[in-house]
Amino acid sequence: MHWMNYIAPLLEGAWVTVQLTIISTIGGAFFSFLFGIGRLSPNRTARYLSVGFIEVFRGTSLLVQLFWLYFALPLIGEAIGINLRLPPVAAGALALSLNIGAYGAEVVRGALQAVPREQFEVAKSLDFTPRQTLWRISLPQAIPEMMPSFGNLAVQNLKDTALVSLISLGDLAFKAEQIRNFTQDSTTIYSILLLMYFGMALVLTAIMKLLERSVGRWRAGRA
Amino acid sequence: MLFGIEWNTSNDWLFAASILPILLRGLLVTIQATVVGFLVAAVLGLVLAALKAARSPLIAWPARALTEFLRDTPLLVQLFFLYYVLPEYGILLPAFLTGALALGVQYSAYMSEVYRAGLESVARGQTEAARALDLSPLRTFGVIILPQAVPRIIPALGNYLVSIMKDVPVLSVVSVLEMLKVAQIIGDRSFYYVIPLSMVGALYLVLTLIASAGVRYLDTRLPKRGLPLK
Amino acid sequence: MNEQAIIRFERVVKRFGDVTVLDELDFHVDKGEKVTIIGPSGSGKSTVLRILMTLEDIDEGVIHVAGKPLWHEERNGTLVPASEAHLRRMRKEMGMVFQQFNLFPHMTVRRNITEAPVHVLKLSRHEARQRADEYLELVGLSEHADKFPSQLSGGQQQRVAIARALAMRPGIMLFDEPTSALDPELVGEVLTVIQRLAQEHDLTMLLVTHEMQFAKQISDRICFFDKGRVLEDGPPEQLFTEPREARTREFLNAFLNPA
Amino acid sequence: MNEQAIIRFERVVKRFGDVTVLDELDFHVDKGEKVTIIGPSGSGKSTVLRILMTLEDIDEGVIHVAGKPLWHEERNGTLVPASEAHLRRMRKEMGMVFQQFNLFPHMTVRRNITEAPVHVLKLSRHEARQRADEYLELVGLSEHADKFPSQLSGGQQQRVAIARALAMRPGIMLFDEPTSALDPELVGEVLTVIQRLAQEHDLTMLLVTHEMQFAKQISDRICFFDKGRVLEDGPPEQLFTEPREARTREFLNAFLNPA
Amino acid sequence: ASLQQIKQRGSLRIAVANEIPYGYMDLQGKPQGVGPDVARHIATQLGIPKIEWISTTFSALIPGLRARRFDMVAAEMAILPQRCGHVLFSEPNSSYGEGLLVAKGNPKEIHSFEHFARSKDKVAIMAGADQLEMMQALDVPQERMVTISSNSDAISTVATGRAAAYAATSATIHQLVDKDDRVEAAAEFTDPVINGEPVRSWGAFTFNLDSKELQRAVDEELARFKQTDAWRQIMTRHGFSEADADESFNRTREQLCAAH
Ligand SMILES: Nc1ncnc2c1ncn2[C@@H]1O[C@H](COP(=O)(O)OP(=O)(O)OP(=O)(O)O)[C@@H](O)[C@H]1O
Ligand SMILES: Nc1ncnc2c1ncn2[C@@H]1O[C@H](COP(=O)(O)OP(=O)(O)OP(=O)(O)O)[C@@H](O)[C@H]1O
Ligand SMILES: [Mg+2]
Ligand SMILES: [Mg+2]
Repeated sequence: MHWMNYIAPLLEGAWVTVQLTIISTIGGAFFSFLFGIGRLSPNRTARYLSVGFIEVFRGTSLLVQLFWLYFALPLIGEAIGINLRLPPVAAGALALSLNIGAYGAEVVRGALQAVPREQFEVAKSLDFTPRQTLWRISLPQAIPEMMPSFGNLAVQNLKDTALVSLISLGDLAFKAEQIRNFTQDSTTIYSILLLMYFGMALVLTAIMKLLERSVGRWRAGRA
Repeated sequence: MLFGIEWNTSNDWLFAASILPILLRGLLVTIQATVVGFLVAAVLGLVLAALKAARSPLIAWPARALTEFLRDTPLLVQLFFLYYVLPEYGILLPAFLTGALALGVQYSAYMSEVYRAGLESVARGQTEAARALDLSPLRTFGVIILPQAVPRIIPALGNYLVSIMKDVPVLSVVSVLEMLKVAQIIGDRSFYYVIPLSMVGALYLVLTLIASAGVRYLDTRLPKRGLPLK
Repeated sequence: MNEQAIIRFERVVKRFGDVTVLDELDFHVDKGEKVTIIGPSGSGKSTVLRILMTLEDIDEGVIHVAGKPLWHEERNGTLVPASEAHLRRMRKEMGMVFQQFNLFPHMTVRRNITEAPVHVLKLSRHEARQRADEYLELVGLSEHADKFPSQLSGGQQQRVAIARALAMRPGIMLFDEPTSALDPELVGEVLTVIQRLAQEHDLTMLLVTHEMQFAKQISDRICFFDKGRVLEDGPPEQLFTEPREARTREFLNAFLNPA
Repeated sequence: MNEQAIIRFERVVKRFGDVTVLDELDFHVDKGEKVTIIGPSGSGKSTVLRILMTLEDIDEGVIHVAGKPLWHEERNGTLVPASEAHLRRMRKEMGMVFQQFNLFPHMTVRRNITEAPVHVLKLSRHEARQRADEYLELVGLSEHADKFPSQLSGGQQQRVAIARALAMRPGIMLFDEPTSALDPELVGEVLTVIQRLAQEHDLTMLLVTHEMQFAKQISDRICFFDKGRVLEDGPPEQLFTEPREARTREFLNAFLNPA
Repeated sequence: ASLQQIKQRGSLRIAVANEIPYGYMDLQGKPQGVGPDVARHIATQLGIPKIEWISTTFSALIPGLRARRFDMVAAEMAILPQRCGHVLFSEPNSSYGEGLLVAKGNPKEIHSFEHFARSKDKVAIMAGADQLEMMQALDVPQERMVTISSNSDAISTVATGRAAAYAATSATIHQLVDKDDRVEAAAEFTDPVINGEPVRSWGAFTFNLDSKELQRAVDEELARFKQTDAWRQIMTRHGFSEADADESFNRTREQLCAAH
C-alpha cells in the first residue's frame, strides 16, 4: 500500500518531534521555576523582570515569537555585533520553552502561594534561612500541586512543536508537508499525522501521570 | 506597497510608521478570525458538552474520545486537514472560513469542558430542590441551572477568546492575510524583517493585555449568584 | 399494620454500592400525623425522606403514598417500575425542606415561591403572587419579598424555603434537619414556624431533627432509626422517658449529656 | 523586677491596625521557670509567644531574652532595630510548638526532626539522626520514625512537633495551646510528654493552655492575661483558689462551668 | 562565511524552497532539481566535500540568507533589481518563462496573466515569489490574488476553485500538471508583457551580501559547467526546453540587476 512508503520518513520526523518535546518541556520547566519563583522574590528587580517575561510570552503569539527568534534576532545580533544566529533546533526549542515556561511560571507561583503560611512560620521558628525554606519546605510541597497543570502544559507543548515545521525544522509536520508536496495525497497523510500526534499525546499524558504519582508519594497516606 | 499603501524606508521610525496602517489591516483580519473562530467554538463546544452528558454511552463515549482527540492534536495539522482534505470531498470553503473553522474545532474541545464544569459547579442541591418542586427537566435546566452557570462560564470562555486570538497567526500558513502574514509579506518585499515582526509582537501584547483586562472586568461585574430573575 | 397510613414502606431495601442503607425497612405514617425520626448519623434518616421525594430510587420492596405505589405503577394488574409521569404525579403530594435551604440564589424571594406554582400548577401570575404573599405572611417575611436569598439570614432563608414548599399545597411535608445548618440564635424562629404549621394545619409531617425538646412538643410519634431499620417507636413521652431498647437509651443519653 | 529573668517584656506595645493587642505589657519569666498564660480569647496570649519567636514585630517597648535585647541590637552604645542576623541568633534560644502541629508533610518523621539540626546547626547526618532518635524515644514514637505525618494521629503528630523543637536544644520552649486541636482522647498523651519535660529538664517553659488542671500541676506560676496586659499572676494554688481580681474569678468560673 | 571558512568547516549549507523542478527534496529526503544538481557539481569542483541541505519555504530564503542561516540558495531565484541590493546573485544558471495552471478543460478560458486585470477571477501566487510584482505591474488588484505558501498547495487551490488559476513559471506548471489530472497547463499561453517586453526570468544561485568571494568562485565554476553536455542534460531532465537553456546565456547579472 502507498501509505507504507510514508511511514519511514514520518517516523524520522516523529523522532525529531519527540526530541524537541523533551528538550522544550525540560527547558519550559526550568523557566517556569525561574520566573515563577522570581515573581515572588522580595527583590524588586527580579520580580519586575519575571512579570515582564511572563506577560510578554503569554501575551504574544507563539508563532510570532518563533519567527522573531528565527528571523529577527540574528539581524539584531548582527547590528550589535553578536552572533545570535541560533540553529533552527535551538530557536525552536527556545521559543517553545519560553512560551510554555511563561504559562508554567503562573502555575509555579500559584502552587507556592498555596503552601500554608504556617509552614513558613515553623521554618522560621526552626531558624531556616529564606532560601532553605524555599528549597526544603515550600517547593517540595508545591511541586505535587503543580503536576496536573504541568501535564496539560506538556501536551500543549507537544502540539506546539508542529509550528517549528514553519521554520524548516524536519519535525513530523514538516516531513508530512514534504511528502504531500511530492504525492498530493492529502487525506492519507494528514490522517496518519493526526493519529501519530494523538498517540504521542496519550503516551506523554501517561508519563506525566506516572511522574505525578512519584513526586506526590508522601501524599498517599493523606486522609 | 500593500493594500495600496506605500512604505517609507528612509529610516526605521518612518518605516515603522508607514507600515502601521498596513499591519492594522492585518489586525482587522486577525480580529475577524478570532470572533468567527470563537463563535464556532462556542456552538460546537455546547454540542459536544451536550453529547458528553448524554445518558447513552453510545453517544457519550465517542463524544468524549473526540474531545480528547481534538485537544491532543495540533491546530496546524487540523488546519491542514480541513484545508486540503475537505475539498477532496466537495466541501469548499474560502481560506478564511477554513481557518476560523479549524480554530473553532480545536477550541470546541476546550469549551465543552468549560460548559461541563460550569454546569456541574451549580450545586446538586439546586437540582434536587427543583425536582422536589416538580419543575420539568427543561425548565430546571433553563431557569435554575443555566442562569447560575453562565457567570461562571463566561470568564472562562473569555480566556479562551484571548487564546484563540494568539493562535490566529497559524492561519497564515493557508495564506489568510492576518497580521503575521502581512508582516511577512512586508518583509519579503522590503527585506526588512525585524521591524514588522517586532511590531506584530507589540500589537499582540497590547491586544491581549486589553482583552485580559476586559475579561477580568467582566468577571468582577457578573453577579456571582447567577443572572437575577425577579 | 395500619391501613389508614398515608405513607407506608414495606420491606424496603436501599443500597449504595456495597452498603445497605435501608435494610428491609417497614415504616408508616398516618394521615395528619406528625412523626419525628431520630437516630445516629448514617442510620438512613435522610435517605427515607429522599426516597419519598423520589431523589433516590429503591432496590427492593414497595412504598405506598396516599394509597398508590410510589416507585411502581399498576399496569394490567401487575406492578411495573414507575414512569417519570407517574413520579411527577406522586411528587405533587409532597413538599420538602432541606437542611441547606437550597433556595434559588438568582431569584428574588417571591420568585422563588411563585416559580413552581406558575409553571407546574399553571396558576396565573396573579394567583401565584397572592399565594406567595399569603405564605410569606405565614412565615413572617412579607417585607422581604423582593430581596435575594443572599440578603437574608440563614433563619429567614429557611423560612422562605418552607413557604416555597407550602405554596405547592402538598398534603405531606418532609423536613430534613431544617435547623442544623443554622447558628444557634436563629434556630428558634424556624422551629416556631414549623410548630405553628403543626398546630394550625392538618398536614401530615415527617421530620428529621436533633432538637429533642422540640420533637417532644410537636410529635405524635417518634421513630428511632438504627442501621436502616426502625428500632423503636412510640409517643414522645414514652420514648424519651422509658425507652424499651438499650440502644435507644444509649443514644438519648449521649445526646442529652454530650461527652 | 527580677534581674534574673531570662525573658523580660518592658512596656511592650503591639498593634494590628487600630487594635492594640499588647498594651504596655510588662512581663517576665525566670530561668528554668515554668509559666502558664491563661486568659480570654483575643487577650494577646498567642501574640506574646509569636513576638518572642520573632513571627511578629513590636511597635514600642523592649524585650530582653537571655540578657540581650530581642528586637534591638546595641551598636555604639545605642539600641537600633535588630538585623536579620541578630534575629537568627536570638531565635536559636527558643523552640516553639504550635496549635496546628505544622509538621512538614512531605518529610518522614525522622527527617522532620533532623532537617533543621543538619541545615541550621550544621550537625552531621549521623549526629542529627542520633539526636532525632533520642527525642523520638523521649516522646515515645521510636517505632514511627519512617512514617509520614499523615500516617499519624493528631496526638502523635504533636509529639513529633515537640521532638522537632527540642532537637534544636533551645533553652526556652514555647507552647501555644498544644492540645486544643486534638480530639479529647488524644490530649492526655501530649500532656504527659510536656509534663515529663517540665519535670526532667531544666528548660524554661512558657505555655498557653486551657487545660487548667494540667496547668496547675506543672506551673511554677500562672499569668492571667486580659486585654493585652497581665492582670494578675501568682502560684497556681493561689490564683486558682483565691484570685484577687473579679475579672479572673469570672473567667475561671466561666471556664470551669461552661454555659 | 568566507570560502576559506566554508572549506575549513568542510560543508556548504544550501537552501532549497521545495519547488519542483528548481530545488526540492524527494521522499527519501534527497535534494533534487536544477539548482541542487548544478550546485552539487560546483561544490565538488570547489573541493567542498559535503553539502548540508536545508529545505524551507520560498519566503524564508532571503531572510534566511540575511540571518546567515545558510551560505547559498539553490532555488533558481530570479535575478531582480530590487533583490540585488539585499543579496548577491551568481550569473544566471537557467532561464524560464511563465505559465498558468488551470482546471481541466480550462473552463474560464484563461490564456494570460492579463486576464486577471480584466475579469473578476482570482489568481493564486506563491508568497514571496515574483509573480506578485508582475500582477501588480499588470494592474491586477490585490483582492484578486490568493497567496499560497508553497507549490504543493497549488493543485488543490486550483482544482477546488479557490482560485481560477495558479501563476508560476512554466517549468513549475509542467511538473504540477503531471501530479493530478484535475488540472492542466493553460494552452496557447502568452507571456505577460511588461514595459513593452515579454517577461522572462533568469534564475541564479543566491548568497549573502558579504559572500563576494564565494559568489566569484561559483561564477567561475558555473561558467565552465554550462559549456558541458552534463549541464544541458540536467536542464532537459527537469523539463527545461533547449530554448530555455540557450536563453540563459543571453543576459548577464549586471544587465538584470540594472534593469528598469
Ligand atoms: N449518594 C450516596 N452515595 C453513597 N453513599 C451514600 C449516599 N447518600 C448517603 N449515603 C450513605 O448512606 C448512609 C445513610 O445516609 P443518610 O444520609 O440517610 O444518613 P442520616 O441518618 O441522614 O445521617 P445524618 O444524621 O448524618 O444526616 C450513610 O452511610 C451515607 O454515607
Ligand atoms: N495578623 C493579625 N492581623 C490582625 N489582627 C490580629 C492578627 N493576629 C492577631 N490579631 C488580633 O490580635 C488579638 C490578639 O490575638 P491573639 O491570637 O494573641 O489572642 P489569644 O489570646 O491567643 O486568643 P485565643 O485564645 O483565641 O488564641 C485578637 O483580637 C486578634 O484578632
Ligand atoms: Mg441526614
Ligand atoms: Mg491564641
